[in-house]
Amino acid sequence: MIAPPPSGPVPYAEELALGLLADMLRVRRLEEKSAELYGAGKIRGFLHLYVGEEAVAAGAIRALEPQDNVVATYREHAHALLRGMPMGAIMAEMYGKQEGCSRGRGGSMHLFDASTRLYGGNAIVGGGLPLAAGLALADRLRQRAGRVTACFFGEGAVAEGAFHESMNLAALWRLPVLFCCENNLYAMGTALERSESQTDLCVKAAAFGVHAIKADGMDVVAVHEAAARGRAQVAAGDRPCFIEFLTYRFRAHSMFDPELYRDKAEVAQWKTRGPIHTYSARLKAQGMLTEERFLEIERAAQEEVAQAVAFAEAGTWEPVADLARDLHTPEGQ
Amino acid sequence: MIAPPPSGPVPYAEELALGLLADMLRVRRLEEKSAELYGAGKIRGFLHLYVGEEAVAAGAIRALEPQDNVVATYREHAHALLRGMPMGAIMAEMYGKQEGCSRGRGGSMHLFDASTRLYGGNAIVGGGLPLAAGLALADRLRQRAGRVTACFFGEGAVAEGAFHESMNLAALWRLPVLFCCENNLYAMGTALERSESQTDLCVKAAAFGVHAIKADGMDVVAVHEAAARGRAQVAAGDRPCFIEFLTYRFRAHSMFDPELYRDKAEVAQWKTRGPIHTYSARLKAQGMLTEERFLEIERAAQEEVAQAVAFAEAGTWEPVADLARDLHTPEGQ
Amino acid sequence: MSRISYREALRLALRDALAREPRAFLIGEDVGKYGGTYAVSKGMLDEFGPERVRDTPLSELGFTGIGIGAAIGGMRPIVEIMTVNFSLLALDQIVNTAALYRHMSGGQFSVPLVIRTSSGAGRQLAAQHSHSFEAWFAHVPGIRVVAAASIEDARGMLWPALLDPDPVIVFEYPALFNMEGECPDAVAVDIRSAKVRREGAQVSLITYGASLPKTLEAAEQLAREGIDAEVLDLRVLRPLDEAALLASVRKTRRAVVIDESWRSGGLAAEVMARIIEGAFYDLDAPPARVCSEEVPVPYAKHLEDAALPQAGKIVAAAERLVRGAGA
Amino acid sequence: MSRISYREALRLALRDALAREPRAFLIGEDVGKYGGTYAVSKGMLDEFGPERVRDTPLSELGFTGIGIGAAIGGMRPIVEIMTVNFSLLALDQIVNTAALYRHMSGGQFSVPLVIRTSSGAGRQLAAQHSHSFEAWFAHVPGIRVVAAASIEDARGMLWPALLDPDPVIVFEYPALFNMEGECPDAVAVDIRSAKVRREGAQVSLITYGASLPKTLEAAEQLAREGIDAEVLDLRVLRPLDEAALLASVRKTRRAVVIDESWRSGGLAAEVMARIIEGAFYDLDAPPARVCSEEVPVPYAKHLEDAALPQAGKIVAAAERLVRGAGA
Ligand SMILES: Cc1ncc(C[n+]2csc(CCOP(=O)(O)OP(=O)(O)O)c2C)c(N)n1
Ligand SMILES: Cc1ncc(C[n+]2csc(CCOP(=O)(O)OP(=O)(O)O)c2C)c(N)n1
Ligand SMILES: [Mg+2]
Ligand SMILES: [Mg+2]
Repeated sequence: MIAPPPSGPVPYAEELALGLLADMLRVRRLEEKSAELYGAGKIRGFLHLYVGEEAVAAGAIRALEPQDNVVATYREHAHALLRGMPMGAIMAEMYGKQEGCSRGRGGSMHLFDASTRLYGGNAIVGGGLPLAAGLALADRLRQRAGRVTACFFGEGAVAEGAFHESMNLAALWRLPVLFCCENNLYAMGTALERSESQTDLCVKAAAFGVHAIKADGMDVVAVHEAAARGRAQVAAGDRPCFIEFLTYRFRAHSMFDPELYRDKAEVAQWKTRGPIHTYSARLKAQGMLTEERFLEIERAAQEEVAQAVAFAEAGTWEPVADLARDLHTPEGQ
Repeated sequence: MIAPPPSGPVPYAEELALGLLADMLRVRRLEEKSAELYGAGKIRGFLHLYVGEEAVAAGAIRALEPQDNVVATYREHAHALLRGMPMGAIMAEMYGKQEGCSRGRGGSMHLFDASTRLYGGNAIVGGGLPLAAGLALADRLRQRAGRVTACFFGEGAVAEGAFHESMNLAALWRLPVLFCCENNLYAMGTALERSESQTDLCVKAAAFGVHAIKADGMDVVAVHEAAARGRAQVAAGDRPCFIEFLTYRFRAHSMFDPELYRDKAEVAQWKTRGPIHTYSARLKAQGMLTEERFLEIERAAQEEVAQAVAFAEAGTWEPVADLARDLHTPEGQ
Repeated sequence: MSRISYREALRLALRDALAREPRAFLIGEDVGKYGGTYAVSKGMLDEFGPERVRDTPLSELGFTGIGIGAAIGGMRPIVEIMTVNFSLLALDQIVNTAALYRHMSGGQFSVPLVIRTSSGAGRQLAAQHSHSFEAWFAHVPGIRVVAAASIEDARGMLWPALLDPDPVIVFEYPALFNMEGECPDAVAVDIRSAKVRREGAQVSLITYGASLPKTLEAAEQLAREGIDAEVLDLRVLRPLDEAALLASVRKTRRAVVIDESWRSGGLAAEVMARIIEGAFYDLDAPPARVCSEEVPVPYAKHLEDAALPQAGKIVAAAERLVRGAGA
Repeated sequence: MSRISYREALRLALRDALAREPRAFLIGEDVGKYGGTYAVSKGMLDEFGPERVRDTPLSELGFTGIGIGAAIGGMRPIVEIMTVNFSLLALDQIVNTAALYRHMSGGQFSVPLVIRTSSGAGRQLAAQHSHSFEAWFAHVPGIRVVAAASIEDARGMLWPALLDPDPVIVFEYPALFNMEGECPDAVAVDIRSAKVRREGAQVSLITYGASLPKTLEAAEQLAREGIDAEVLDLRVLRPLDEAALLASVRKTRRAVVIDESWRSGGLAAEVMARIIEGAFYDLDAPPARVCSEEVPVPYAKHLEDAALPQAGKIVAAAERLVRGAGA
């Protein structure tokens, strides 16, 4: 039994309202192109797509400030893009070109960007949680008030000891971390109820004395509201906050996943709650979006993707002689 | 503000009532002698005493059945003794003699006894938790209904990822584990409120969907009642149970601890709740114990200790040639 | 004898183990409903049920420890740690409980545990997913470590590992999963000994795991150049089959050790030390190592290729030894 | 120059670091109120306050990861992992985040982190508390590993470690804590190089950490027997100071490597391999290893002594090499 599709008027002015739509569309088109390029052998390794979950990154990242830190997982193209990384740098990274954000060393799972304070991309489930708490501790110690570290992770990570230790430490030391749990109900093929004795993750988080918020992760408005509220609480300096975004991935876990663990019907049902079409329907219903405008946004996204691919194609390979470069920090840096 | 000393009539028949007293006294005398022998250089390495906490092991272990498994920590002399291991085998182990339960390889922190189903002694904080869940899983899979695995651990272990993972797995798979948290308020020098954002450990446990019981760990009756209730619930086959025994250690963490982290006054206050004198006072008040009988029990404990020391003194050293013995299981075993 | 893939060989071995040993069960992330990350356990949930093919949450420390406890409790668990990269999270339980338990308890308890895990790079999975930590496990007394580099071993190592009363860690290699070859029908692999995969007289190429095919390829290439190389597959990484190792080196008087782990402190270092201790006076030249470069394994294909041992480098090292560029 | 203990030297180094570098803070279990497990940080909570001397719950993975994050965030954390035994719980963060981060991000971020931990056996703490895992850390590219075997190093290694922009792991040795000796007032230890602790001509005794005093003792004994041994303290375990290593061996033409870790795959194996690769033709005899026996370290004193390297065994190994019992 899934909830009905998100509905009702979007309570934002046009810029934000359409900005959120554009964000989701840009992510969707990027992901679709990535899948295509994976098929073509241009992208290799592991590739985890965010299709279906766009509302989470779109709504949450718009609630952050430029000075905030972002920590993400291996399913982080959206976070990188919406945080402001050029799509070309993402695409080039997935191509393994040195124009990629991580010089082609990281690929899809390791997007990093110092300039937008994106601290990766992490292929170890739960691995980013202590890192986020540490960034927050540095901010606390250096008295950088008003900076929040947003840490995105899947609901699968909640079972890891790293979650428990990080939540406790962040709560105990009142660190400015916004824990953003992307609960898409599955960790690879493992459904939430087969991984947690307590499936209400807010109950788990609340047991650390942390404020816990549940939000419909298919509704970009609900996400944005929850994230803004959560961020404000954290920035107020009191303690960390945990948000569970209920979402769903429409595609396989990665490009290798035969999806034996869930019904096509279940996926179809969740697609009725798809974050992009339900949101644009709402915007249209309230007269904030015309079909023409929609197509314009769509075309812009496609154009951006095409340029990103062109950028990646034109990119160059890091010389093999540079293999050990950046293993250590050069003197004087 | 600590609670007043345990009081009121002891609701047990004489055998159990005095048995509990004898158990606590035996532990106390063993611990005191161990401290003395440590000073004399007969016992070496790390030595963690249970003085002050006797009611927990005494009350809880009497609630177990012979078929149950016990997993403990490095502060486990009491558990070994009360589970039925001869005191001589414990003492010889601490002497490093081959007559010790672990042939002198383990010392104070690694008491093992297959015959009483004592699965150690573990010097890694939290290390016994997954082990206990695994023993319980084996029982479940081999359909050994009615066997419970009691796992003792300090409140310090609650912060470890191992606690979180083990609790979740045990609850998720409904394993017959009785989690016995010995909350003596300190993990070495770290007070509970400096290690947990949520200091009510029952709230933490309950968040796993596990039944959680809080008991006065200085009151052997309260401990025994809680443990019996917890064990019965677990044995009923439904799910694990968590009990928090509120207790206090009267001595230093180990023989190296200068105890800079707590006041003498605090210790003195807790001593007013000492499990042995408050309990014997109650027994005397209700006419179940005479001073004469008390001295008899006391003498028996002292005699047992003296014999254990004699046994250890008379023990022999494992030949150096046997160093690699038991590294692997011999063929056909 | 039939032609199967390495993956299929692993699958057959696992199915067999579960069918023959009622106390055996498979436990790990996505071994059941997902069908196994590498499809090795596909179909087994249906065949054996959820008690014997047990999906776990993401809790490497926890479920590995549970496997250890279940082994002590009388079961024969097969713990699958999806990849060796994640085994770091479980290392405390493996070292401090599984490996020490029997000795430290004075022989009271055995831990009949099998851990299967997959290792190695070569699929552009980048730094965090391309580790080779065989050497770390092989350092720890109390456990046996084996590495399946062939279809025969993929098929035949699990059963003897399961019969072992003490912990055994079986390394499997995704880089080899699609390799096909002949597999004998009845396989009884001896998990106590190394195996000569190609006889030769002039240089011993010593390796294990995913580097075996590359090493065999190098041997072919060397043969075309008139150099007769022997290829020794270590197979047992702990305890090393020192006799086989020394026998080969004494015969050829030259050795190249090929190891996908980082050079410093990788398994190759131990092999070098054993050769030196046991066959110093038999050597015509110092043994050489071909290992991974000492950098995190990069994603980009050309960089990853450059970071790992390759047939070309093995050939070059062997040539240097045989043709003798001196010291 | 003043006479102090190794413990006091560590204490002075730590106090100094916190006083001189405002971004530095100490974080770990019981570093504050308890006064440090080994009293190294005693009094520092009062002096520097709870933000700079931060007690943590028992959460090795968590607080090590937090140290890493804080380093990336601009601080200079000194993470104390009470003993190397517990570092296994934190290994994932150390390897998969700290060590890889800079390379994997294409050089965007550095991790100026110091981890201090204590290592080794010899105090009858039994199997779980007597580990030596220096070799494991020394295997990982992206980190520097140093071992303080002398009072001078205990006093002088922390500051340069703190200045290093990349992760440094400092090993300290409880077995040496009560050792006393002269300590120069101004100590600037070079954490890039090994150090000859005793000059000698006939055999190189190569070691690190808690085995150094035993090795020096062995050298004395050998001197009395007329054997002139050189003692090389490796000090930097990653990257190894290969030049110093080879220089010593080329001079003496014989080497014994002494290492408290288990023999197979311990640091000594790597040292053996380097010697063989770099100085094969300079050797008069095969280098030898004196390591711990390959068993969990037992509690009983006589068994523990038997399990560890001792001066007697070092002397015997050196004698065999010099007097030559052949291969
Ligand atoms: C520590 C660790 N264990 C296992 C894996 C393999 N793995 C990669 S993604 C994944 C599922 C994670 O699920 P979740 O956290 O819910 O994130 P999602 O993929 O659904 O976004 C698993 C098991 C890993 N990368 N790291
Ligand atoms: C994983 C690990 N970290 C640190 C230690 C060092 N240590 C030993 S006992 C202890 C305190 C444990 O406190 P608690 O769990 O409350 O048990 P208690 O000693 O109070 O009985 C610590 C930090 C350890 N043994 N294992
Ligand atoms: Mg998920
Ligand atoms: Mg405690």
